[in-house]
Amino acid sequence: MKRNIRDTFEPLTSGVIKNNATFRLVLGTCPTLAVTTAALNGLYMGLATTFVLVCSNAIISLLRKIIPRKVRIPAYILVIATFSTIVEMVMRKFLPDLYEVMGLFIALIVVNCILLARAESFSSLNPLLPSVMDGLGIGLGFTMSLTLLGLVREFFGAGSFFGLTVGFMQNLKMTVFILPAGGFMVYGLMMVLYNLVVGELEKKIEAYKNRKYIALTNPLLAEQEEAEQARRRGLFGGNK
Amino acid sequence: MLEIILPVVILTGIAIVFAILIAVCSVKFAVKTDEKIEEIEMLLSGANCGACGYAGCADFAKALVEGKAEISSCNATSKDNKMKIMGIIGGGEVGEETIVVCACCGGNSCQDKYDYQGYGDCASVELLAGGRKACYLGCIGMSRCVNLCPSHAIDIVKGVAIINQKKCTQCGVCILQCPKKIMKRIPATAKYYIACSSLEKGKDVRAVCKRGCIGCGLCAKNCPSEAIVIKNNLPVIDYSKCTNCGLCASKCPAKCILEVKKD
Amino acid sequence: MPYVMLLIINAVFVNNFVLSRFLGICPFLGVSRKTDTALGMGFAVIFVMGVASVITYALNLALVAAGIEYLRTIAFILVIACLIQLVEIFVKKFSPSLYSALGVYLPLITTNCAVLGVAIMNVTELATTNVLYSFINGVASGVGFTIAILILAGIREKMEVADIPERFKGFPITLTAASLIAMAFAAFSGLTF
Amino acid sequence: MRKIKIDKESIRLIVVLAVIALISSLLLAVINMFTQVDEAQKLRDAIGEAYSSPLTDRVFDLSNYENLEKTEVSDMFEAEDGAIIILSKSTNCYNASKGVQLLVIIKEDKIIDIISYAHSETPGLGTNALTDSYLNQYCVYSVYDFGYVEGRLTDTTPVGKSVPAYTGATKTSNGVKDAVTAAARAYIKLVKEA
Repeated sequence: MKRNIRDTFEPLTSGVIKNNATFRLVLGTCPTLAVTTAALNGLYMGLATTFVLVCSNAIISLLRKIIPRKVRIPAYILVIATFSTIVEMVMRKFLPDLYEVMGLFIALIVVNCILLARAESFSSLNPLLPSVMDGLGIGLGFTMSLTLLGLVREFFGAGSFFGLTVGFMQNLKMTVFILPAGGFMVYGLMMVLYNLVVGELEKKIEAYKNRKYIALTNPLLAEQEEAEQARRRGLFGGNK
Repeated sequence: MLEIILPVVILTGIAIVFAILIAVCSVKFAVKTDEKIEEIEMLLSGANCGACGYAGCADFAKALVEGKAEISSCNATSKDNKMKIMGIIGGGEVGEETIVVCACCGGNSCQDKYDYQGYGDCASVELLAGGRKACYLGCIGMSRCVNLCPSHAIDIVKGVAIINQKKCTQCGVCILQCPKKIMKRIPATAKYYIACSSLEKGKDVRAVCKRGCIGCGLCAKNCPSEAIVIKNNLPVIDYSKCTNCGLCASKCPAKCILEVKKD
Repeated sequence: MPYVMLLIINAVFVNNFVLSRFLGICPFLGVSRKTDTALGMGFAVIFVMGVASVITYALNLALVAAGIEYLRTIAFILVIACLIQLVEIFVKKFSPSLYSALGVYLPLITTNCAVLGVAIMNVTELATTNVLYSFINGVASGVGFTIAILILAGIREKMEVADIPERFKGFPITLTAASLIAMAFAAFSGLTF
Repeated sequence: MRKIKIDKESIRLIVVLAVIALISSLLLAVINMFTQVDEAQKLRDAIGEAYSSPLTDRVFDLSNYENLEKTEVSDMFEAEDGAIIILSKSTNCYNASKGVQLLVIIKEDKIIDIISYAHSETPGLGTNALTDSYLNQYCVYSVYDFGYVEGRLTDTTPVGKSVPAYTGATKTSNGVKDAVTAAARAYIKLVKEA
């Protein structure tokens, strides 16, 4: 079926909010908990993962017709591992100071479940451009949620904000947030918050879309709706 | 040169050894899955809605191949896919395409018998003297169908359920779950439907609900192709004769013959 | 013999793979809905970790001899992926019920950081000259993983009937439970060897 | 074993996996060739940065030097003004893949500077014990303040002189202490007694 423009870009937008890797699909939780001891680490990890994810999604979607079903996992893993090793080597040689900071994370990317999950569920079934878009969307969503988690854990755990120590937090800081136990807890609570905010938002949008559609099908209801709107506008002094 | 050949030999060697192992094992321990099942599963809609009475499309596909199920019991799959499936299992009839509509447009314009303050949705209200609505067959509007619809196609507007045909996959979960049984199937080609299912006389209906059908029979008289027949105070459209002219909807004083829009 | 005991205690309690090293969380959260699937998953992971430890130990000797250290990650993960594929074929053949229960999570073991983590840890930190030690360490880590996942599965089954606030249902409550278990396991971090 | 029928499917399966492995290993080998980081040069640059005076070409024979448990002294240089610069690595820390590697600069038996050269500790947790402010606490000690029983590293540093571990990063602090003790012992063994 012909993919119109909206379809190709849809994975990009849905990847960030609708099926955000960390909070909605609950994938890539190993690095999420291990790395988000500081917001900057979360950011670096997210960006590194996004890059490798986009490249591996692209290659896997190109090879999708060639790789037989039975050996698909080892093949995908080979592609992913090759990419992350290449990124590590190139960075070690040409960007030594960045490598000093991010070296540890690049090695962690290979074991990140997101890459294989997206390869298996999306890019092995779709053509090149949507897969790249999906990689980008999921990657950016992952970066956003990782930085968010890092921010919270760093603020409460180490009393600093993106590395700069925050004065009043110094005697309040609880290192439990940096430890694994705190990691799980913050991840759980943030997920509740996320579902609360995004869930309500989506319900409103869904209801609004249905409402707009229904006004078309049922003239009488549409009139009642307009009367309702006018009454409410009259009640609140009506904006311009 | 050696640093290039050595890693290549080692890694490719590992890959070949394991690939042979996997190939041998997958042949020796092949589980005899009938590939017809996979083929059919691909063709089915994959909505896994369960309206066909099976746990999901996979179970339904297995039942189809074993001849225990009929393809017509699945409404979510498109017509041409059904034809292909019939080609594979050779047999069974397709059953005509249908869409689902809510046969009530009362909602807030229908009075309540009592004010329900408790938990739950329509099913729990239904236990209390047949629901809070004065009209016995009126939509209670506590959004049981909204919560259970797998594709979020239903919305409660003004106290009555409205189905968004663009999103609806006709899986039939709402038909099963609605305690009042007022969700009904009409042929996909139909454009008009009677949005009321009350069998009371006009006087009683109007006393309780401003939008209900009073059984005046105007629609039956004005229908050019005599497709509408009044049975115990409620018009029934015979869709084989109906030409979708829309005259009945315009003539209806209570405006409860609504048009189906699929844009 | 005492070194082996210390090794086991260290792998199961002190540096438990899931609760203190943060490896293998995806299947830990995903498969722990029921204790029997969790047990099935645990045994699959123990088997894979044990076999992977031995094979990667031998592989590492070859890599070090050839002097190509950089290939270590990719070679290890290739071996583990193929092992998982074999496990998947066996499980599909011999216990379809377990296969349908594990379903999507079986391939996820491949990217399971725990399995690769054990393989790399055996080679770097343990650096033993004896393949038996790395095998024991692999199996002990698998047991540690299974214990953690069983505890969580037990709690999650209780939580099915508990009255949980609407927003907490599903993963959030599981994560909070995991956080409490991690706190309990943090008590072991004192006894190092 | 009954004859496995070699069907096209399994052949294709083997060929595809082998080809992908071939290409990726070829790619990695070639890229590795071009991105070979010259370790020695990197070390010299780090020393150049850390310590002003140029290095003499005196070579220390570390081959038969017997390292303490879980530590390794990999390089030793001598600067023109007599300072000795030692690169010592300790794997008694949280993540031993790269361990804790410190550049310890000793002049006239006193430790004057310690720089963290490489580590693989958890960022934000372990790295607190590798900051310059923490490492400088060691700079008040002389080489003889670090006790060790022959061949076995023990915490016998005289009371009052030991540096407290950084809370929340105890394992990394132990790594730092072992690395410094190893450097001190190497200094005594190879410079004083040689």
